[in-house]
Amino acid sequence: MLKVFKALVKRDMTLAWRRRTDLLNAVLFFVMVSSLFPLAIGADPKLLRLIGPGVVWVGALLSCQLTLPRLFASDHADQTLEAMVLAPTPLSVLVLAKVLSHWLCANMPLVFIAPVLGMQFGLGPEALGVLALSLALGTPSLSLIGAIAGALTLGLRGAGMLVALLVLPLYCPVLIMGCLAVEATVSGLSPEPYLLLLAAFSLATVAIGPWAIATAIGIAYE
Amino acid sequence: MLKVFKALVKRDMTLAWRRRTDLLNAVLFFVMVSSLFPLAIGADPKLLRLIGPGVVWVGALLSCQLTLPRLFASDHADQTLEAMVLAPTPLSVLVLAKVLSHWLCANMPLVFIAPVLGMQFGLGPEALGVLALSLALGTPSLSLIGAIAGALTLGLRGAGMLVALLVLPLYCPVLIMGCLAVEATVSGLSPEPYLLLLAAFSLATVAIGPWAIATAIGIAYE
Amino acid sequence: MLQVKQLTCVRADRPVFQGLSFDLKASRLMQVVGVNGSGKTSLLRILAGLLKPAEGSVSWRGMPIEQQTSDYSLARVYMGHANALKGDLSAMENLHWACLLAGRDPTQPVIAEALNHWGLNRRHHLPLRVLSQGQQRRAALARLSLLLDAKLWLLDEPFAALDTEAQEALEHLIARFLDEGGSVILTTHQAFGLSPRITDRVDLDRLRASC
Amino acid sequence: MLQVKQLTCVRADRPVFQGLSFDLKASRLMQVVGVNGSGKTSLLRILAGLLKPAEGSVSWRGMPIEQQTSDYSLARVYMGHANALKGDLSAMENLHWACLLAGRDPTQPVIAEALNHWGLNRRHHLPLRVLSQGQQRRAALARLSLLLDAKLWLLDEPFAALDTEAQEALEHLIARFLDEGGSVILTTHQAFGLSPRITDRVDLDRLRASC
Amino acid sequence: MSSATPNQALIGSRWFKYASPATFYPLAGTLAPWFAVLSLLLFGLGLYISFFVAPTDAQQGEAYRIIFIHVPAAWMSMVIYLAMAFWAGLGLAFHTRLSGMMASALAPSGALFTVIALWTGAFWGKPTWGAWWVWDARLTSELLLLFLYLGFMALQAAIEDPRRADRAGALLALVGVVNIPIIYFSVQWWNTLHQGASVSFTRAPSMAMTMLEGMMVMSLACWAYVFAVVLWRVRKIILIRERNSDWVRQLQQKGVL
Ligand code: HEM
Ligand SMILES: Nc1ncnc2c1ncn2[C@@H]1O[C@H](COP(=O)(O)OP(=O)(O)OP(=O)(O)O)[C@@H](O)[C@H]1O
Ligand SMILES: Nc1ncnc2c1ncn2[C@@H]1O[C@H](COP(=O)(O)OP(=O)(O)OP(=O)(O)O)[C@@H](O)[C@H]1O
Ligand SMILES: [Mg+2]
Ligand SMILES: [Mg+2]
Repeated sequence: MLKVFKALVKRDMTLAWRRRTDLLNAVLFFVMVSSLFPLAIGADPKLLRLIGPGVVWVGALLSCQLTLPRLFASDHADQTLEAMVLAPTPLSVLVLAKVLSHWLCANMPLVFIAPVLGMQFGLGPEALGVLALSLALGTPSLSLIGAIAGALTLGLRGAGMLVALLVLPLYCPVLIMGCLAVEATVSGLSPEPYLLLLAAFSLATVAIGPWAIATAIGIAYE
Repeated sequence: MLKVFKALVKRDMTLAWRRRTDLLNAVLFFVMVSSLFPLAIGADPKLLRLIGPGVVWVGALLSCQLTLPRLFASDHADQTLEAMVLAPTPLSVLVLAKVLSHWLCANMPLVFIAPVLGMQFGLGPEALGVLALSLALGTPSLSLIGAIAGALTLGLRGAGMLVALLVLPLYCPVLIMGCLAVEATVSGLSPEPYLLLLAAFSLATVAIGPWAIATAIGIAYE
Repeated sequence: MLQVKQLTCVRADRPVFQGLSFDLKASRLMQVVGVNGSGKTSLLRILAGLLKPAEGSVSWRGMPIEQQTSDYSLARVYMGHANALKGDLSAMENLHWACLLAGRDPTQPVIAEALNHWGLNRRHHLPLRVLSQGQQRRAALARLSLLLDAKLWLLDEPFAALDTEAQEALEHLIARFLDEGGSVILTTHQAFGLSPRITDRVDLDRLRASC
Repeated sequence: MLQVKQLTCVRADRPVFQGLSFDLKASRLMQVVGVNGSGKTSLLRILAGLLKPAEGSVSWRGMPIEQQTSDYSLARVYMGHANALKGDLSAMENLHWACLLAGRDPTQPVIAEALNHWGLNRRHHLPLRVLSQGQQRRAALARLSLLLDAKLWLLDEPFAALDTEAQEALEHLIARFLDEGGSVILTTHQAFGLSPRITDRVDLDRLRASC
Repeated sequence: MSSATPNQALIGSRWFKYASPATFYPLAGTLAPWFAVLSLLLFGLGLYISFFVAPTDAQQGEAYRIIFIHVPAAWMSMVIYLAMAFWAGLGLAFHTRLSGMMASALAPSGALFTVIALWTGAFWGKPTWGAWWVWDARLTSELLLLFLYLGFMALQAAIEDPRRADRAGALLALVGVVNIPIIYFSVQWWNTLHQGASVSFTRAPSMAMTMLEGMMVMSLACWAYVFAVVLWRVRKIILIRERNSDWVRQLQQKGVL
């Protein structure tokens, strides 16, 4: 079982590497959203510092959900997902492997890039650290929730937008906690409670997520 | 030729209608992105009024960006695009028809909804009008530029990144003009010069766009 | 009508076939044979104008196809292995649109008749994606019934996924097209009923580029 | 081994076939026949466990397949018309992964041998999307060479897109699998060389649900 | 992907008798008109109380009367989501067909009441706060609730196979219901940091007894309305889904339909 898990993580990462432009696009999208704002709003440094954490977090969130609809869609289209459904290994294990490799390829880069973007908005070093940390803690649950939506919309027309629609309200707590953590740091308070909440939320989704995703895929195939 | 043009507009609009949830979803995405920002940034009305035009414009731009890459991709995947390339009607005409119907279905609704979102950010009636007008004038060029990018990514596997980089700078003028127009109104100045510039930019892209798109598709097929 | 001279095909830097020449007259049926990967699909795509050959030329009525205006577009029909139909449109809508695009404008009853002929009687208005693989193929082929006024059909594995009844219908259609002066170039791995009418044959295995 | 009782299939509210029962023993070759749209693909998907029948049951060694744990997963191999391969992975990678997923773990040389057997000699490491349609199908079928220890193969139009050579290879493989005690259920519209070995036949046209 | 076959013992028990669409259909048919009449009566009474009996508010004048529709609608919007999730969970666990139909019948009503709560709130906000919309915690979570409803309906609309639509919707509703408290609290924390005193509910000092009565009657009216509409909608859904079944054919032959 562990063998198949590892093999699937490796396969998905190989595939991601072969199509690295897709990943780059997600990262680029993130950079783009965050850089468009100063353009759209004007360059008042105080204003930028105020909106900085929010903009970066929204960018990360949108970039996540941009890549998620395709998490299962391509496997569905070429029917390799069928092979997974029919496999002796439990589907929830396979699904966890897929989400993990997606997180590694698509979300981890955001964690590293976010501080650079935060700098554009004039955030201090401590706030930048908390920004990266909050993203690292929050994005796993974004991935898992997004994957649930992706599985529910398998094979449906217009799945991309539908996923966005299903997922955005569910993302709000993560977004709010993440922004609050950074803003607390900016205003000299401790971000700890928010970070803990983020971590707890991520753990909870890791516990429930794979089951929900496997159920959702099962629903698509029955 | 006009007959085929009309038929293609009709076909694409029929397809869009069959998938009307897609369109609704694009609109909802627009609404949600704009509602995420207050959540991320905080609810200070003064701050929100400042960033309102920018948020709505960025939302429109992202919503455009999400639907456009698929403009040709689905026709490419099921090889109906081949039939268009082989057709006696010039490809640029067919392409213009596709972009037109995309604009009618996906962007026009944004123009009508933008004022409602602007209200959430506390913009006044005049600013709301200018917001809608600037979107109406600006989105055609967003569509056409996006379609060029979509066409280029068809053939050039691995050049997606490059294309995104090429397209982004083209989007920026539209975004900046649009936001400046609204902000000018908010601060009591005339938005006219910006609106005229937007219109001019759109006209220019309408003139050049179809040819560029047809060429890009041609590249994908040779 | 169709004249091919010293055609060489290279795909992704690997040569596929070289030095192919032939001259196809009206009312001829040409079968392209060769093992998997010998370049049959590539050849048809070159003839259609969807792929550029590495060397050589393809001319239609004496003029190279890349210089043709809409003449060749109206005369040639290409059907690849994909059906080029939209899953969300009905068979009716798909056919109407495909014909418009090919420069024809058949009326509804004419299209309906073609569909009936292909055994899709009660399925004109269902979205195509709920049809079985063979039914979708039938819908794609029904286009040929409406394009009998063309001059050249390029058919890539047209018999795939068809049951015996549909296969016979296609054979009849091809025979009729030949009788009306059209030419057909097709590839297939299956035996089919028109063998006596095959007048030309290209064996790509013999032209395999040494690599 | 595989027991089917009173199976009824309904797709999108339209009945497809009803009242299908059979009992498949070891070493049997069953052909499912029927016109386009008669429900062959649907039947195979039901047997594989990818589609729920409207009524009736499918049991493997006496136990309904929806209650099976990994037993049935290891015993049954399903190949639909799509190849279930990734265009961006090489044939080698694709096969290795497919076998792992099916609960086997063949070594590289074993996989390479299977690929060679299917005539993909110098193409082990090319991304699959640059292969021709028939070569891709060969890569998909090479999986079967590695799954001879299974008990039941469900093959949906396995001969499509194959040239004569590959078709014969597949026939040999099926014969070998039958000899080793496996059972095969397949659908095809083409004539194929194993006709004398067909022991069971299901004709879906006779079970057409009145609608 | 095995899904347990419906538990025969449960289905057999009396409790589950009405889980069969065939038995529920006539029952719903008998009940719906009664609820419709009841809701009409209650609406009449409630509107009478709220417009003619309840006194004018000292601070807000007549505008406060929006409360009689606003608060019941806000309540309904939340209760209906819970009911929807309840049915959805039941359907997912026991494969009862009716549960899914109930959930899909409830969703539009829920969305409607959410929209009404938002709309009346916005209408009320203009005179009292001077703005159509502020990013208050309660308002924001109500907006997100609307998005959840819309997501549910969009998902169901996108899936053609009704069985899959039911089950996918059910899973989504359950995930949503787990999230609602989390959303609610996160929005509250978020808001307290920024907002504080600038926005607060300018509530009438003490709610007059008649106001409370009016609100209660209006709430009951909404309940009755929801029952009537949902039962009616379920009947339509049953007919569409079961149109190939024997009992629907028999009804058609008898000319009842
Ligand atoms: C779009 C704007 C608004 C929305 C979305 C909204 C939403 C809600 C919700 C969800 C509730 C139910 C809360 C609960 O029972 O826990 C509620 C109750 C209430 N709302 Fe609003 N509201 C809005 C505007 C207003 C305005 C402008 C006022 C008055 C100035 C107002 C006054 C009240 C009152 C008095 C209650 C009853 C509170 C209680 O009983 O606890 N609302 N509203
Ligand atoms: N996804 C689907 N949704 C709804 N109906 C479908 C779907 N797929 C197939 N059908 C219907 O089910 C019936 C049987 O289809 P199926 O694909 O099983 O036929 P088949 O025997 O495999 O045909 P073919 O020889 O063309 O492959 C057809 O009438 C088809 O219209
Ligand atoms: N998109 C592509 N990119 C690069 N090489 C390709 C591509 N498609 C096919 N090839 C290569 O070109 C050669 C010929 O392919 P083609 O599809 O023309 O063969 P074919 O004769 O149609 O085979 P089949 O009988 O399998 O359909 C093959 O060796 C294949 O590997
Ligand atoms: Mg080919
Ligand atoms: Mg089939």
